[in-house]
Amino acid sequence: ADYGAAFPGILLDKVIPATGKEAKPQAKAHRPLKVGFLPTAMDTYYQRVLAGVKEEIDRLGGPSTIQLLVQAPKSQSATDDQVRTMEAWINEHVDAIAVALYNEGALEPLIRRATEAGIPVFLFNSPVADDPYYVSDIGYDQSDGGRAQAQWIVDHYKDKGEVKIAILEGLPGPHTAQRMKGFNEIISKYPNLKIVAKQPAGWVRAQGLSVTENMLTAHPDIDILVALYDEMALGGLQALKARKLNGKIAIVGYENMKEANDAIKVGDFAATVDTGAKEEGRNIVRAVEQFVMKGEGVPKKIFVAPKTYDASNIGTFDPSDYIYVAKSTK
Amino acid sequence: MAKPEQALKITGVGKRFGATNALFNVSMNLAKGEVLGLVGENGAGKSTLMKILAGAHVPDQGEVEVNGVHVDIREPADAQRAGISIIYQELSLFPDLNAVENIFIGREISIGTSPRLTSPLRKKAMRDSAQQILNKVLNVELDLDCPIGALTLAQRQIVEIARALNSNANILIMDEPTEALEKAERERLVRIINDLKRAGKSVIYVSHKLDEVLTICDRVIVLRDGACVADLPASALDVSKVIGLMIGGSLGKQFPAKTSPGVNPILRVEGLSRKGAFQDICFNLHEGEILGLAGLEGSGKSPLVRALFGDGTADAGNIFLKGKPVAIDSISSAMRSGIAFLPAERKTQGIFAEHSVGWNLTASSLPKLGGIRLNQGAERSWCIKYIKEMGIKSEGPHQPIGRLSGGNQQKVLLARWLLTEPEVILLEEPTRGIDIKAKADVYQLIVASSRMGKGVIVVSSDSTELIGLCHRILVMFEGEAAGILDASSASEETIASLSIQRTYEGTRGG
Amino acid sequence: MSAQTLGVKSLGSRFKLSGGGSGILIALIVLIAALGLASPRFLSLGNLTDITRQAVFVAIIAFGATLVIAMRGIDLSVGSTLAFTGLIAADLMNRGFNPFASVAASLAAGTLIGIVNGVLVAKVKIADFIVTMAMMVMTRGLIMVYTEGIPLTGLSNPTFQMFGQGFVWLVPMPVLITIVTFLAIYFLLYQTRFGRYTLSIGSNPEAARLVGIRIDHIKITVYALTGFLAALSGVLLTSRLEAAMPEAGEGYELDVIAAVVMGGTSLAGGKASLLGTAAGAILMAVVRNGLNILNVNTFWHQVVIGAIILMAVCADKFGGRLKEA
Amino acid sequence: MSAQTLGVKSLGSRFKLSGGGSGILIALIVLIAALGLASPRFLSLGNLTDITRQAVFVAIIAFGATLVIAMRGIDLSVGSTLAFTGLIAADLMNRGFNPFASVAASLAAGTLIGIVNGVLVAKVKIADFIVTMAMMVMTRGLIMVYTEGIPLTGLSNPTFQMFGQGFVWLVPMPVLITIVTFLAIYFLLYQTRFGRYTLSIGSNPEAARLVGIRIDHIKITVYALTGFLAALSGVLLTSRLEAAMPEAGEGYELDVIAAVVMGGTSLAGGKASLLGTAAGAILMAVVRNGLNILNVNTFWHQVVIGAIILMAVCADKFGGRLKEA
Ligand SMILES: Nc1ncnc2c1ncn2[C@@H]1O[C@H](COP(=O)(O)OP(=O)(O)OP(=O)(O)O)[C@@H](O)[C@H]1O
Ligand SMILES: Nc1ncnc2c1ncn2[C@@H]1O[C@H](COP(=O)(O)OP(=O)(O)OP(=O)(O)O)[C@@H](O)[C@H]1O
Ligand SMILES: [Mg+2]
Ligand SMILES: [Mg+2]
Repeated sequence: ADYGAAFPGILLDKVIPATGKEAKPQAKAHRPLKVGFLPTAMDTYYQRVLAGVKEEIDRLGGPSTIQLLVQAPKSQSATDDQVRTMEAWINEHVDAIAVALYNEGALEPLIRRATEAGIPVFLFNSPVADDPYYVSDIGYDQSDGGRAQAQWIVDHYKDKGEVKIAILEGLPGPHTAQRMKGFNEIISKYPNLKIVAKQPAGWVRAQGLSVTENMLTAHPDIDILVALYDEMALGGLQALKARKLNGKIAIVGYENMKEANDAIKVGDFAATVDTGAKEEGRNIVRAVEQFVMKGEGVPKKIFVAPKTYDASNIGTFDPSDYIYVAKSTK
Repeated sequence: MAKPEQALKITGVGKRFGATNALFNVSMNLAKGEVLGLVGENGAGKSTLMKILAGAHVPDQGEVEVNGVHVDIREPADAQRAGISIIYQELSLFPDLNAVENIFIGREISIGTSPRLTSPLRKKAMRDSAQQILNKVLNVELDLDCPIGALTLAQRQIVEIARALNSNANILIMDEPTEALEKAERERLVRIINDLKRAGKSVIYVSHKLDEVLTICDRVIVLRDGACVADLPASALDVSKVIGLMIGGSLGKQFPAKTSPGVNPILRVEGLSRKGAFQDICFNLHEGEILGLAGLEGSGKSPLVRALFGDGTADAGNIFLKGKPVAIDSISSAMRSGIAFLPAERKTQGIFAEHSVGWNLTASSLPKLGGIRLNQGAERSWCIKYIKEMGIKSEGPHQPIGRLSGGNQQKVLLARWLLTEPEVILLEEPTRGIDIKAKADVYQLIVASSRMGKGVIVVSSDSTELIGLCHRILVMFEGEAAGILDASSASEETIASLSIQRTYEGTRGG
Repeated sequence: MSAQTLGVKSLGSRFKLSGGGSGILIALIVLIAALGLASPRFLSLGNLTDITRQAVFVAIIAFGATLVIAMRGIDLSVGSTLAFTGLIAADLMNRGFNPFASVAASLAAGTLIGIVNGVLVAKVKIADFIVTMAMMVMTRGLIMVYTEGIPLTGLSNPTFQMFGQGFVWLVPMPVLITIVTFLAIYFLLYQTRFGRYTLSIGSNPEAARLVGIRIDHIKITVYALTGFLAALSGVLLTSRLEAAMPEAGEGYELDVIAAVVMGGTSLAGGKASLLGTAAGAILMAVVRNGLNILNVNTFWHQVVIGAIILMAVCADKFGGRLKEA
Repeated sequence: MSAQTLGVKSLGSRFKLSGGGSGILIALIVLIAALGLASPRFLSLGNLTDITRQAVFVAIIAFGATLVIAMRGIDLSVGSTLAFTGLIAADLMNRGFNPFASVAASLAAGTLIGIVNGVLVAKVKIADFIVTMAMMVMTRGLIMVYTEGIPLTGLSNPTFQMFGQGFVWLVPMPVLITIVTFLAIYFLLYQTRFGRYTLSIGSNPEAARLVGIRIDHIKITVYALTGFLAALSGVLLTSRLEAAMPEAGEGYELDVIAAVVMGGTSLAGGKASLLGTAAGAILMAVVRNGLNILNVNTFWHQVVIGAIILMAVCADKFGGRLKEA
């Protein structure tokens, strides 16, 4: 089947075969369909995904077509909050569940239980999806994100002699692991690109600031500051500003948050990687449409390619991609 | 003549705490069926010696033999095994547990032969024998289900005694067991001790009530500064002799001469009542007068004084200070009107143990130390002044008050309130647990302040104290003023009969 | 007659249990009734089963924490212990050990962590708050060292899955295990010396020493027991999720304490209400379940949860007073 | 002579300050020396400035927490209060209010949260642990309700940035503010009635009541003060980051308590060592700084932090004993 039509920009080389344990497609007649949306937390990123979801639902006719249930745990890692929500939704016989897994193998029994109850489960933004029950894994390959960061560095520094790189990691876990995996794959090919420091900053800005300060003390001569998330990069930027190093040390962020985007425009950031949050949201609804409304199959992975933005192409980015634009105003 | 069998033998026991040499080469023995009195000033070492026998302190040197065999007492369990049981001066009870649980703590009866931590308890058996001890032996009625934190101090003291009796130990140590007890209860304890004696058990009896000691005990040992200075049969002693041995000198007469009070009332109480506590209390307290407040536990004397201090207010009646009506609805309002209150339970209601004497002294008069910044220089000089005037034994203003003897702690607390320059001073059991010399000092201080025209109310369960110290004595019974006696004509008997009269009638009627 | 007074007595001695616990029970019933009215689905057998299954992980630990708190102690390390021990079980399973051996090892590890807590508190005499907080941080750290943040998955062994997912007739296995645990602790707490001594230490530590209670011994045992229960909870959670998550049990320490205190056990020690604790744990699960079922705006959840905790405690004070009066 | 003994006296009355505090000071010096040897850069003025700037956020709050703990209380709500008040400042700034007005409003809000804590503890008589824990959860919830998880950014007003980023000569503004705060609290605690009353309540609540101290009044004030300081910390952090983060201050409650207790203030109340608290807060920052500078493997960070907390407390016990002997 040509999935390209239904899912623009899908990377077909990422698609893997179905296991046969997934829920079967079915064209449900009743409206509205109840669809559960369960991220690992509610933050800037997931708000952007949600914006995509809402816009796509509008396209299909709005709440009268799909009633969206949104529940988010109190913190990134509160997997048992997700367990509760899943169970509640299963008891409620919702028509589909879209859930973001914080971690590998999380919720597998719940996904199985939903599937057995005839509720198709779609994953999104899940670093490692390895259980056999989910219908489709929507988002992008986290290691592609890391590759994109590395590739940008390579393109701009590969023949600049020795280049010192400091990295702000997130909390230990699959997101950090996957992104670093992709990053290292590429960087390791270039001996002149040296990672001199690699420290965790807990995904948050305050730690991005202090950890960067501390790394700069140890390595005043770094050329590039890589952060696995723009929040940490923005903290790092504060540290650089205080030292009047902004623009001198290249910051390579991740996620293309609004502030990062602006920072590129003024030259504080060198680059950031957009992982297509809003498109991810759209794809969730498209997959639901295909699978639950039209009753057609969907690819086991619906991944798009992360896009790197820097001064050269930042102008091409459409700011409306950050927000939910109600249909009427479109 | 057959030498009586040894129950306990102590040889050359010594103990120091940092600088203080609490005990020094103390030796003594105790025969089966003997009651031994142990007396001495505050800080003489009595409790320390007893705590050593109970395993609460480990001696630095010395031997202990029980029934002729050497025993090594390193922790309380060892003492229990050796058949030694103790009533601690500072009660060692569990406020959240009820009487039965307290009486059996550490000695629970459980199913199965060997007592394991996990073997099921036989609660009914324990409850029954607790009931037995309390009702038959001590003949008191207690609510066995209520956490004993809710009981009165006297009731708790009884529970502590019951626990010791329940241990069936052969050697029973009683460290100031009667400080909190009423006359009747004290007499009952005396009977119990005699029964124990007859049953061939040995008792060591520590008290500051010397007459009591002389009547109860066969033999008396006197400690001074941690050393044993006398070991004599009671028959060979009288109170003044004992005092002489205790303080190594003679004590002037215990109660200072009374001066006649002024005529105009400083405090007038009219029809003061609180439901379930006290009803329709009326009295005048004149300038320079010391008014005693007698009555059994629960007769309402304590709620009454506390009401005068704004700790729990009255629902009816009026209070006049120097003729002017005052509304006392909180402790701070009482203090503002010039009323001071010294609570009975020094440890739990009086001292800030880890803080210095100076700190404790000024606790209720900090505003005197300056508007914003506390003038700690002034604090210190006041403290030095009082330490001198009151003869407080301490290393100085900086010593943590917890390290002072009870007697000296008491003096500091008294000073705390004198420093507020009150009009009226309310004292609850002002000499509980302090030695005869410290008592005399405290009496001096009380009379001194009355001489300065202050009105003093003394609540005490010790009638001798009331008669010796006060001008008049208000006796309470079941929340009502049973009568006001003139101290000069009052006697222990008249006070006693007033405080229990209606029970006589009640029994006659019933 | 005496049998009757005995009845009265045991009520009395468990005053805090019934008294302190009563308020929370009332609150719980009211809440359940309200949710039942708000959504018919709430009272469905399926949902109630889920709620109990969700409550057990906090409940089991809270039983241990009840003893700790009754002893005037506190244990912040339970969440990390849960994750750590779950990990051990999973790891051994994946190395092909037999499920029971793996579980036993995991329980042993939990007990060991508890013993370390206990020794540092009772022997080295460091404040329990600090000891268990440091232990919480260190244990979580060790988990990261070992897993690098990646969960252990693929626990497909049906025997092992039984623990967390099995049923005995209509009763989920974890619930059954929790009930058994409850009864065991209940017995320990109210029917044995061990329980008495635990309460005594909480009520008056100095006196406990003077009457010859071996305080260190009891304290270490109580922390060990709590570590054991945290491990039990860890095993159930791992078996339930068929994976050992490095981040499992984060924030449990507070949920657990909330459950215990809501249940009427005072942080001042000396009293314990195990029944109240159970009610407290269930209440937490009920609230969260209700929020989902009623699809309450996700941003309001924390606000509601906090408010309900406060209300429950007030209700308990009130309930307590009712009894006392 | 008398001046000298006076010195002795004040030393005595502040025994815990010096005694309890001494251990941590030793630990801190040892640690700094060690890191200085491990990395020459560690002792650079720049780095020491960074460390202090990183320490202030916890330190300021810990000063308040020292009073709370000396009063035998506890406050878990400080982290959420920090985030909430930072948010208020940011929001008002973005609405175009003048920086000082915005900051004032934010400080007022923090104080208010503290007052609510205090009233619930002192008047309604709910356990402080539960009150402040519920407050922590609710406040964090309100933040989510308001921000929907998205930070408030773009605080470009230079006056506002001064608070967190400015310098006075070589001294960073936030550090200056922290020093002033320290001196103020130090004065309050050791030189005024308020401080005496606070310690008295922690030392013996019943005795405190019977010397006419208005306990409710003091308690509420102490919690209010702590709320105020949490807000101050929130303002500094927001100004430093030029953004108010919804998740700001998560886990601060434990860092703060660790700093206070490491500093030698006992959770049993009655004594306080403000100097020790400051040392404790700095120690935490030094450790994290050291981990980064030495580029210690991510996975080991927490293990090290936990271990150091334990060691610091032991050092303090030891240091304390040294003094007493
Ligand atoms: N816990 C302690 N720490 C240090 N020294 C102590 C301690 N308890 C007692 N002492 C020392 O032991 C000496 C005797 O104290 P002890 O309590 O035995 O006096 P006492 O005879 O019981 O006084 P009282 O008649 O008031 O009970 C005191 O002078 C004191 O120096
Ligand atoms: N913790 C302690 N450290 C040092 N000395 C102490 C300590 N406790 C008591 N003392 C000393 O013990 C002596 C008496 O102590 P104790 O506790 O027996 O007071 P006390 O006279 O028995 O008061 P009371 O009879 O009212 O209990 C005092 O002189 C005091 O210096
Ligand atoms: Mg004594
Ligand atoms: Mg004594």
